[in-house]
Amino acid sequence: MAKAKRDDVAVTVLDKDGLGDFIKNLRKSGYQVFGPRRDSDAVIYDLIDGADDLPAGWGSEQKGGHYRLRRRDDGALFGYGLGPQGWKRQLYPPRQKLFAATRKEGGGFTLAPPAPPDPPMAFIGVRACELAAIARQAKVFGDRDFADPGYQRRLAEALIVAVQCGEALDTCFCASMGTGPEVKAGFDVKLTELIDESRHVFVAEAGTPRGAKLLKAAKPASPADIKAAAQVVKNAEIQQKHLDPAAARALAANPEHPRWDQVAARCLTCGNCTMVCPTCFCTTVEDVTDLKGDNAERWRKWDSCFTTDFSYIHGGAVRTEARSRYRQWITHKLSTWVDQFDETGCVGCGRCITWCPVGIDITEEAAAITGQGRN
Amino acid sequence: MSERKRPKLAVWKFSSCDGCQLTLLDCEDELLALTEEVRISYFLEATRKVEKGPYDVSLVEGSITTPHDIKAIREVRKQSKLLITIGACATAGGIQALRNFKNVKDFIRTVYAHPEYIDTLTTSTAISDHVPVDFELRGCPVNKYQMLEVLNAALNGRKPNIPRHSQCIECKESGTVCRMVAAGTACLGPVTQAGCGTLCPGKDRGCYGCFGPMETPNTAALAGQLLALGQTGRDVHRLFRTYNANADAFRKESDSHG
Amino acid sequence: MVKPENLGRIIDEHPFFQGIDATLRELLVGCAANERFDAGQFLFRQGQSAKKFFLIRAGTVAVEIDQPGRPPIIIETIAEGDIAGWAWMVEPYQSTFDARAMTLVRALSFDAQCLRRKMEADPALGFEVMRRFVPVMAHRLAAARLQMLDLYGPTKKPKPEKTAKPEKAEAKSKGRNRAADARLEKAESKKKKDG
Amino acid sequence: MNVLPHDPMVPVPFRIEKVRRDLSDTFTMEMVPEAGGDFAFRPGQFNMLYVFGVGEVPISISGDPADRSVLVHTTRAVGTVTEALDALKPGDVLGVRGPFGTAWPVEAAFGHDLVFVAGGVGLAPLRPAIYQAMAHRERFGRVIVLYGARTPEDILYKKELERWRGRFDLDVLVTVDRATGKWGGNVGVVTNLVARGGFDPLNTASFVCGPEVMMRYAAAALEKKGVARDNIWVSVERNMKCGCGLCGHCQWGPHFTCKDGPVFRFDGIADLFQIREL
Amino acid sequence: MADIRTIKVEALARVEGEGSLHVKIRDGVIKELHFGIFEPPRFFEAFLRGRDFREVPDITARICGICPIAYLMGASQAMEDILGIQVTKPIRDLRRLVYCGEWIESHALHVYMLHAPDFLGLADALELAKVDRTLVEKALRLKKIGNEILETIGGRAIHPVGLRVGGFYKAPSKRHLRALEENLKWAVETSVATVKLVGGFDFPDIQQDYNFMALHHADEYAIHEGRLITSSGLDFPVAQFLDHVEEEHVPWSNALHGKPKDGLAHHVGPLARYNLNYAQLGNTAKEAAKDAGLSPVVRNPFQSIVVRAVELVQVCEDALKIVQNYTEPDAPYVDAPVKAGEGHGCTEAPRGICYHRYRIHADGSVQDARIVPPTAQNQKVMELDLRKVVQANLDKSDDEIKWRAEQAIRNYDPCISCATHFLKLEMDRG
Repeated sequence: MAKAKRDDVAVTVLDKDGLGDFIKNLRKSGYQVFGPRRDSDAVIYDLIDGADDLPAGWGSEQKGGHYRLRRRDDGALFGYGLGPQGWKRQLYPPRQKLFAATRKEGGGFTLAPPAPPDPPMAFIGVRACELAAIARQAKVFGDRDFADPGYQRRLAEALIVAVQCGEALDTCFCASMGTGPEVKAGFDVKLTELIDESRHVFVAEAGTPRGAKLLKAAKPASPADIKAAAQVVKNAEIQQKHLDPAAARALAANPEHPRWDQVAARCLTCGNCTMVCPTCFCTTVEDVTDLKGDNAERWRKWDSCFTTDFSYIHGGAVRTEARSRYRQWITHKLSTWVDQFDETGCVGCGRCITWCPVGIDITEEAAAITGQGRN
Repeated sequence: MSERKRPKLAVWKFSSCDGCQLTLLDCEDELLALTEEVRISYFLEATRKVEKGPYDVSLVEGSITTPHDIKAIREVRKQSKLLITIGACATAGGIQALRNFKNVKDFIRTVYAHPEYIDTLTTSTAISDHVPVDFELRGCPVNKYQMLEVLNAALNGRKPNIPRHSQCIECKESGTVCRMVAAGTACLGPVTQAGCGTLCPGKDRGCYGCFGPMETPNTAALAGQLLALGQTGRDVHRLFRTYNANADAFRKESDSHG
Repeated sequence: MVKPENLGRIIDEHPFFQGIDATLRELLVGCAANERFDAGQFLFRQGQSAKKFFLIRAGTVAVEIDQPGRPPIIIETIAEGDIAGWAWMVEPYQSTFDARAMTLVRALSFDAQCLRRKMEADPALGFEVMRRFVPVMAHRLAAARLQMLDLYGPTKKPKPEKTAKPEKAEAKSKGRNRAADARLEKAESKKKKDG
Repeated sequence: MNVLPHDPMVPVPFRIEKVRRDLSDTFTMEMVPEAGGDFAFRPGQFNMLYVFGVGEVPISISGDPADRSVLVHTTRAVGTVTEALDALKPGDVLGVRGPFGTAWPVEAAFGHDLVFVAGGVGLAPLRPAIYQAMAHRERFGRVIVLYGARTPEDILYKKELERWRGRFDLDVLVTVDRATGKWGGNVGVVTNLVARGGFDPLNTASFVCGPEVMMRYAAAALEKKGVARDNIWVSVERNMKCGCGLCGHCQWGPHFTCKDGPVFRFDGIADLFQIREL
Repeated sequence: MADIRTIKVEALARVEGEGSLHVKIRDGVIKELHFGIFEPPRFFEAFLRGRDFREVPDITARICGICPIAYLMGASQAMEDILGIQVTKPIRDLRRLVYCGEWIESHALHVYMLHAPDFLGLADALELAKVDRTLVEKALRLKKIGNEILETIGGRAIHPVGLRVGGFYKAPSKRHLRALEENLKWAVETSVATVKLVGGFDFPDIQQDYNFMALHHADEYAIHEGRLITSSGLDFPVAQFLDHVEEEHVPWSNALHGKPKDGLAHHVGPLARYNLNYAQLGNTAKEAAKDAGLSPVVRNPFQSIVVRAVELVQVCEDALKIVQNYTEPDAPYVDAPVKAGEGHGCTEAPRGICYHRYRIHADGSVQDARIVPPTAQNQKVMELDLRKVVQANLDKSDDEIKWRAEQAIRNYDPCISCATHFLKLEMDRG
């Protein structure tokens, strides 16, 4: 029996043009709109002008150390799987100016805050695992004693349009990590792409008043639409990879496992996994000056625990060996992150598997070290 | 402008293509400002004016390939407070170090007229193989921003921001899609030091390693992956044997794919 | 000389012999004597036959090595509660260091020969003494190693950029190119002469 | 959304009032906020000190926590930034972010014997705690400072140690690795002093600061003496870029050394000390 | 007593690479004159053997940091010659554009920073900057525009990475090229002004009867393709280069002297191109030349600085046209299956023709390589010029003669690093 819905959880249906108008409206309201767009070899998250920039009919094949774009025959706009890098690029850019300092006449210096913030951003196509990643980083950058005001502001202003996955990649394990595939919270609007012989539409549900306002003019969804949308995500629950987050906590208790040496023999210590990981948050700082030395700036840059500089204390690096650097990364991600933030640092997006040039698989390594039987 | 004491800069050349010292002249926007901060005391490519040492900073381009070079670099070292090598020749022997892997006499058996006019060594080696070096700037050629950064840091007494990590990190920072993963392209990025500005992957080609080995290069693991991607042993051998062929890690890896 | 019963009390109070069996204690007392050293006096000297070991009751003892033409090097100082001298246990029973009283030192000395004889005759005593001595030696060894570590950090800065590379360069040069360079120079000078 | 906090990554200018050379490579600076005002901190905490254009380093605060009018830092020049700090003179300005990190639990040790074990410049981060303890001297049993340095020339705060040694209510034992000159004191590692110190191990709190190896052995010596792990505190050093848990560099097992430390209770981290390259 | 003067320039300044000059004068007569190149040999042709043909352009680029395009492109074209590849028009346009970039960069550098100070009696461009900072800033901007073209297409200015056999790894987008347009408009104006400026310099009155050799193309001022012609009347395809030019080894130089078999020392570079291809110059360049008082025939080597400036006008304008009319190619490069064979490539480096010949095996590995760079070919005429210049200035002080002689060498913008690479010479007594 159909019940009358409450106004603030309006579920609507947009067709492709409707989605185009939706994006156009966002741009009109002053948002920089980021969404999936096909670059030469991948679907990346970038500025988009409209729905035409979305990667219609592109899918991807992903496995360890392997990503290929594939044509889809259904023309889906959101059928590309996951982009190479998540939304931390936008929310926590690779380079951020922390301050500029200028020498004063007669000694001392003045500090100027960084440039005024950019316009707010809107993200189109945020997956469930990515929403989880954003929440994880938000906690790192604001949950405890010191917050990063830049991150907090960008996130507070960002308008998030989530998209439900209709299928899983071979590298996905969000179901294990409890972060997906269903989009449950943290969005302004949630889209589910429905494609069949007769139509290509998007069921759009508002998650916030801001989202509801954007959907005000849209056509309400029928109960059948809602049912179909709920069904879409079921297909994505079938996943190849598994990781037991509870068991993985034992990683920290196994610092001398022989597997560390085995993985170190394969690991390039290139840092790709940390760079593509949507929750990895480590940064370093760079001090720069002009030639005269009268003006100085300090920049914050993404960093990786795979570099030797990362653990440098005077005299030398603490983690000189590949084994200890890999161990630091995976142990922090799956084990000590829980000690720090009461949840795991892994959201199961599988990017570290795809973009590792030699295809090292976090789920396999965790299982091998914590003795979970799978290998 | 008052003639306050500016540090003296010298630029020296050994066996090379001149590209790295040209990089200094390619700093079009910064060159004049730079000369206000340093006094160019020896830089033959740019000026016939020559000032005597000692020099505060010496930039050294090129590799050691003749007996005369050995004497000359020692003299340069003696005259220089800070000796910075610029480029793959000076830090690893350069492309001309390919002779190190061959019997040079084989090169010569070919027709040429008067070998007795020429004085050369059988090897091309890095400056640091002969004298202590304070800082090595990588690249074939060096990146001009890195060159300015090193000079700037030397002038301002700070540590230069020159990362020693992989090129991959730079690719990811710039948002460049990984060629190796997304297109199966052979790429030395994971074992190569960052700093070029993501040139080759940005041009849809694999990194060919002109910045030399990164801090802890696992070349064996990368070579394994390259073979898995369909490269032959000879390809892998050649890939590691170019502008930094004589850098330890690359030399060893190329040797094991003879 | 202090009377044996007093020595027994001193032994009881000294941490080194804490909890020792009464019979064994009596055996020990038989080899013990109370001694006193003024500042500057030696408890034992390097190279001499190790006739005794000491339980320091008060004062400070410097364990040191003499060096000709320069002041002696103090390896460590030992004080109240510590043991001085273990060479009596190890053949050829010769002291390896000097032990010099830095202050007035009161100590209980044990006659090595007497003790060794009793230890051989009474394995229980032998074991008991060894059991107490080995940790002391182990601790002393560990402390000596720590001391060698330069634990509190170097006074001179370890210039990371500057020294790391030249060291490598030096090493490399010595190994390969420096030698090659020298050969070349030789060849060159020869060539000059020839020419 | 709540009000966004002040950006912890932006330093505050402080003017140097006084610089004193402690050792050939170690110096103590006193500084005040350029804009005026106080600086409050707890003993054991550190600041990130920024030298214009050169960079930033974490340095423990070494002054008296009761005196909020001046900020005191003792630094050893071992790298680019600390050397640049060394080159600063009275009147120069540097940037300060902080205070960051956990503190020596001086008040929690009330009613106990209090044993400070310091090695090298590790005495600097302990000094505020010693000041605080002496300000509440009556609340403790015995208060003992055990200090080890490389040579007599490397003894930090020499005059102050002499002064303390002259007090009846404070025991100061100093040892050096290598005796030089007219040194007539102890020779040997600082851990040897632990065995000698006359304190009640069952009722002692101990604060240990120095190089990590020294702390490991000092803690072992304290334990051997009978001090329980949960009565020992150590101060740990790791690479730090932000000082406030945002940059990730200082992670040590489950801890952010900058905000869960630098002062850790030994029972919580004893196992981590045993893991190589952690 | 005989009056013996020895004039030595131990290390030439403001040229690329390392060269020296040795003149011995006895009783007012030049007894010996050697322009030596002591840049050590680097054995490029030797170690190219066995490399994959695709690697050759990048490797040979390392011969010279100032004109890497001459090597990248010459080598690529030689390989294309073997494989039978014809590049498409958009690729050809991009090639000419990137070469224009190299010319702009190299010519601006030479005209303002290396050569002009000679005419102004200054040691270098930095002294010039003290006299006229704006001028040097303009020169640097001009140079930078050349580099920007190289960077846009090739990734970086020195040893660009974007070029390959068959074309490019990735073609730049229209938007990227358009971004160069405004600067190039400025560059055309500035280079016209440059012609005017350097046309006003004082030139020693020396006329030489050179045998010029240059690439020639009927429809354009030849840069990256054409036939070879000489003022002595030869006209032949690049494949016949070695039939007409041979190399000679002299004791005072690490570089081979290239010399035509017909016996006339040939001269390559701006003067040769200008004299042989004047008809192909655009109107702007022709007018600029005319305004500066240049006739269509220039035989004074010191006026090469003006000719270089005229060429700057030409390439800035050419570059601007290409940028304005660019269409993105469907594919950035043309591919073809590997086969064994021999191929030739020849382009006009900023300082003259640079010739390549390769033979490759069926598996694509190099069997044999031969490269003849411009400076090697000019060594002979440089010595002829020097004799004349020194003879004409014998009454001057040694320093003055030295300066004049250096200037005469700089007329050629010698690229000495290039000049030595091809020696396959024995190291002495191993």
